[in-house]
Amino acid sequence: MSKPVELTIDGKKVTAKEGETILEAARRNGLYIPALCYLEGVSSFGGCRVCVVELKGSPRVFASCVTPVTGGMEVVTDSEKLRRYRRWAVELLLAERPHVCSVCVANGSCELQQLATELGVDHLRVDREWTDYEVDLTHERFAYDPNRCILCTRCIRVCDEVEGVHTLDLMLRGKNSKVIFDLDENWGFSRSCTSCGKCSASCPVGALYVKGKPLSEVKKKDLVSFIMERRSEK
Amino acid sequence: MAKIRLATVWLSGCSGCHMSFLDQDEKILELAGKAELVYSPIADVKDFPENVDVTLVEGAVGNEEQLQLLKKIRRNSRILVALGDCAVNGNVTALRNSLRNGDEEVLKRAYVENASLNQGVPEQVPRLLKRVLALNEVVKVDVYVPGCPPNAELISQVLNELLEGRAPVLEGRFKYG
Amino acid sequence: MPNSGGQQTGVKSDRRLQMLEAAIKQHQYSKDALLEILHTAQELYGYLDKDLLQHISRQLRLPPSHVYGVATFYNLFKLKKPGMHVVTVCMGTACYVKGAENIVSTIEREFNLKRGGTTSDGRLSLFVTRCIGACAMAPNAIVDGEVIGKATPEDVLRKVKSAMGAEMVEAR
Amino acid sequence: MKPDELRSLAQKESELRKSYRYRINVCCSSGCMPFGSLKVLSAFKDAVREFGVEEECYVARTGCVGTCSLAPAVLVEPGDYLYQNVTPEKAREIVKEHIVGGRPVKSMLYGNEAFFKKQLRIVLRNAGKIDPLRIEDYIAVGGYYALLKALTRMTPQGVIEEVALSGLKGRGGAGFLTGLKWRYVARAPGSPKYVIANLDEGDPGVFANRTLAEADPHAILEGMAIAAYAVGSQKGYIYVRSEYPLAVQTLKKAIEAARSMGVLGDNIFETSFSFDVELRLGAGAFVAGEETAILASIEGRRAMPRPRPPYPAQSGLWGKPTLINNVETLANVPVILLKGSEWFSSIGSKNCTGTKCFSLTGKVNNPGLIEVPMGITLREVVFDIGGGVAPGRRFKAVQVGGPSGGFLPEQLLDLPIDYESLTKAGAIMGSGGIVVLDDTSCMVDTAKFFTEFCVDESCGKCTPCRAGLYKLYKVLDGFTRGEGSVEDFSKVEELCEFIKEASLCGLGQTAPNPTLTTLRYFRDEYIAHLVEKRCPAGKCFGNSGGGGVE
Repeated sequence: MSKPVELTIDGKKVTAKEGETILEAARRNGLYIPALCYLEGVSSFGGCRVCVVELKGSPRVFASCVTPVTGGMEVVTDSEKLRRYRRWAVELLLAERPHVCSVCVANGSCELQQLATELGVDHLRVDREWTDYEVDLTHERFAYDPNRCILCTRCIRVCDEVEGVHTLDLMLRGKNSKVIFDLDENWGFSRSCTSCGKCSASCPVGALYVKGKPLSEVKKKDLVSFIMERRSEK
Repeated sequence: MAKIRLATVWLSGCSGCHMSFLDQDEKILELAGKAELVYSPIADVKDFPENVDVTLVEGAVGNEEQLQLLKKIRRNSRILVALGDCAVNGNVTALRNSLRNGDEEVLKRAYVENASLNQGVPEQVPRLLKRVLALNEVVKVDVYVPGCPPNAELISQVLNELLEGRAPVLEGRFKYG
Repeated sequence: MPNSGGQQTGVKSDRRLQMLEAAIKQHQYSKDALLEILHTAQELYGYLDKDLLQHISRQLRLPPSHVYGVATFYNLFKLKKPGMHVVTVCMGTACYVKGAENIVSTIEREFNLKRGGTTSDGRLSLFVTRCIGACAMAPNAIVDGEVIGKATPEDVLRKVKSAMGAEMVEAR
Repeated sequence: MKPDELRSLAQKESELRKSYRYRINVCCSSGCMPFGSLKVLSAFKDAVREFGVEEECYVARTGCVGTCSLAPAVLVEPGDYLYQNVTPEKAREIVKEHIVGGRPVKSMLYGNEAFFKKQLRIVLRNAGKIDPLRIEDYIAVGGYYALLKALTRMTPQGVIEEVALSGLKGRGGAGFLTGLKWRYVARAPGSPKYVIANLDEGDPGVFANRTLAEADPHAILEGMAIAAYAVGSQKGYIYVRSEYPLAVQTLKKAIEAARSMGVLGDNIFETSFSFDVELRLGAGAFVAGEETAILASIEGRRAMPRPRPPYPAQSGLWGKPTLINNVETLANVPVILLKGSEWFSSIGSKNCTGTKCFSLTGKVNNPGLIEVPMGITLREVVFDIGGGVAPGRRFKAVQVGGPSGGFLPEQLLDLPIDYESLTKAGAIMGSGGIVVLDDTSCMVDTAKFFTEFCVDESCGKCTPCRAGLYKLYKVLDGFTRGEGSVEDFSKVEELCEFIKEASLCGLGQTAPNPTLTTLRYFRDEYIAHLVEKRCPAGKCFGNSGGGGVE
């Protein structure tokens, strides 16, 4: 058994498991840190930078979803600086592709939209990109709109680590990165996809969705952690 | 106390934000007591007046005429409020930005492809901008009220704050998009 | 399933394929060797088309999306067939500072193509690269493998035209 | 190979070397090669035969001397006579006049004495003076003696101590203490352990590592072997840019030669230490030079950095403890072991010992590869060694540290070159690129150029670097057309801060430097673009000035 680690989060003493991340420790102790690319049940990615926290004694900020706890650590989860950084992260994601909430399936149940509200992102300070990726409607049940993708890679991790197939991955790099099926095939023609739907259940925005269903019914953020829990008990 | 000079403007948008504005119900009467509506699509005023205290702008900037009007609004207004998502970030109006030659394409779709009579773009239709712009891509915006449309309650709260001379804080109270 | 063997891919069984197989075998079908195998495949075939990538994915037992992701991540791998002649302009710092942009735009204008692209007749590709390391001779351009140092747009244009001209003479 | 064999081979080779009165070193590195150095090499060989001086004059194919703008360059020993722009015809004349007649051909000699005087060559000790393809040449000048010393007379612990005492810092950019890094890897539980030599020099305008590999590959291999002995590793990888075909070939041959000589392989020098090295080729991704991205790339994946901890020292290649050092760092090691840490730490400045290689390029009269003691001022580098800018032009700025290095103005030229001073001024040591700009260069446009580079090279994993840098680029691009206002400066600075502080890896964390330093030191140029709608350097607003082509 690993030994417990004592640390403080926002002045509150908490006990964490060795090897646990700051975000996990905070959540288990009922403390809230906003996060986006993090998904319980699969590996952490550390990409979106929404979950940044400060550590006493360091000038930098750290993504709490990938920073392991250490004994005596003093974590600050809320400050003017952190709010400023989180706002930038959300703003940049909103500006990166044409996120038009009013015509999006995820409107009302979108994690990015919720974060924008929560962080007070009421407008964008940078110009928006109007990408024109083709919407992939070739799968009989699912749809994929890359214009709404925020590259959080939840779907990729879920497909690889939970379903065990790795149909999805990223192609190209940088701002041109795109989530693909197999060799950038249309979804309906993917030979490896099992049509399990876990990717759309985990998508925080409206990029992957079930055709003809409101996202509020499709989104099952806890599905993955539930599956993993069941598996570990077997 | 002198009444606040209030203006509302309708650029490229669906007028839903104005509907929501009117939806304030009885609060609109309160507002009428405190503010004088000096320019609005629901009032018959031709030119945008000078010395306006608060201007609510609905819609994005879609053509040259609106571009010039918005600049004038900015010059003549003390506080400029972007009302609703089209004004804040382009929203549906700006969807054509994703199309190649979106400006020509939407006119073609409206006046040629979908027209059963008199196919062709009428001359009096103003030339569209290549790219639809949110207000803050053109001028400085003082207050943003997101939402499609923003709900009446929010509009009313924002106006109240402004009439009281305070800067409204919207964090956590609006719905982005 | 993409990884189940036996399926035909569009890769023709020829000497190049044999050499690719030998390289894969030499790396003991190791998944870690993906980059080396892609290098070998590109050397043999000139570029990596989907059939080839599908084949490699099967042989190394890697998900196709992973192979595609790697092949598109690195600039060196070409997924499209390059033109018969290739002009590469170095856009490293030293070359940029000394006016490499002018060389690129001259070629673009003259042959009506964009950087990274190939003319519609497939005769010329224009690439820009980030530093070939001959900074002291900046700006540099490479025409069909030959480096031109302290290049002017006119130098490069002349070289490209003569390379293309030579091939036209041969074709007759 | 037995220890005695190394000694006798070294003796034999150095005697052979001495038996020649002259040695003509023809630079055949990739700086000179495209300009006909192989033809010059064979012209020298022909001429030596023609004049019958084969017995007294040796013609060697060597690596880079550093004066790359003089390509092809030829160095005649003794006396270090450096000939520039040598052609086959000139080669014959040099043999006739200099070798046969004993009169150096003054008209062809390189005139700038300061270029060499202010330099101190430790890493490049053999560059341009030995044949990189002959391991015997390396052994003749004392090569593999340090490895012999380490294996037979020092404990791994002792090696680490010696390197730590020397104060050597990682030359790849971050400047972490090499000895400390080695200690971490040595102490890390787990085996096997790996050593990676980082030769993924992706910075545009930087070619120091390439030159080293082409000129003296065995210095890298020996450094790796010593490092491996110190940390307890048996397997090393050299991760090299595939855009460096000559370096790749040279290293390949060097590894083969080292294996057949027995300085790589099993039971080196009859000890229990075994070590072998494999080459791994990059494929065009700047970010792959980042420590954790290099691991991903060697494992055949997309070169996307991952957060640290765990550090590669704890969990590196395939989860095993891994030492990653830049090749320049490694090439210092054999000298430190032979001459001692005290000698090494006496060079350079107090907190920053030794030397640093720089690729000096841009609008400077004598571009090339230089190696200078730490603590030298930028002014000495730019004006003494580099010879300043072209006549009639005015020096404007110098960029230190590659694409994400900051730009420093004239008034900061007396800054000593060390990790701390550079970082404080907004520049970085980085990969050792020094780019000189004169008054024909626009600072706004240059900042845009480097930001664009980083946009292209961003792996796309984290938001600040992927989305933030692109927005920064767009804003700068607008600035070069006069779009925007001075009120945007604070927004740009705030965005830069976010990218710097919140990015996952060093690429994003340093990418805003060009923008921030130009905004800090050259704000008037930004204002000229936005307020006066003009470019002081005459480059922007559709002028196809191209930054003043010579």
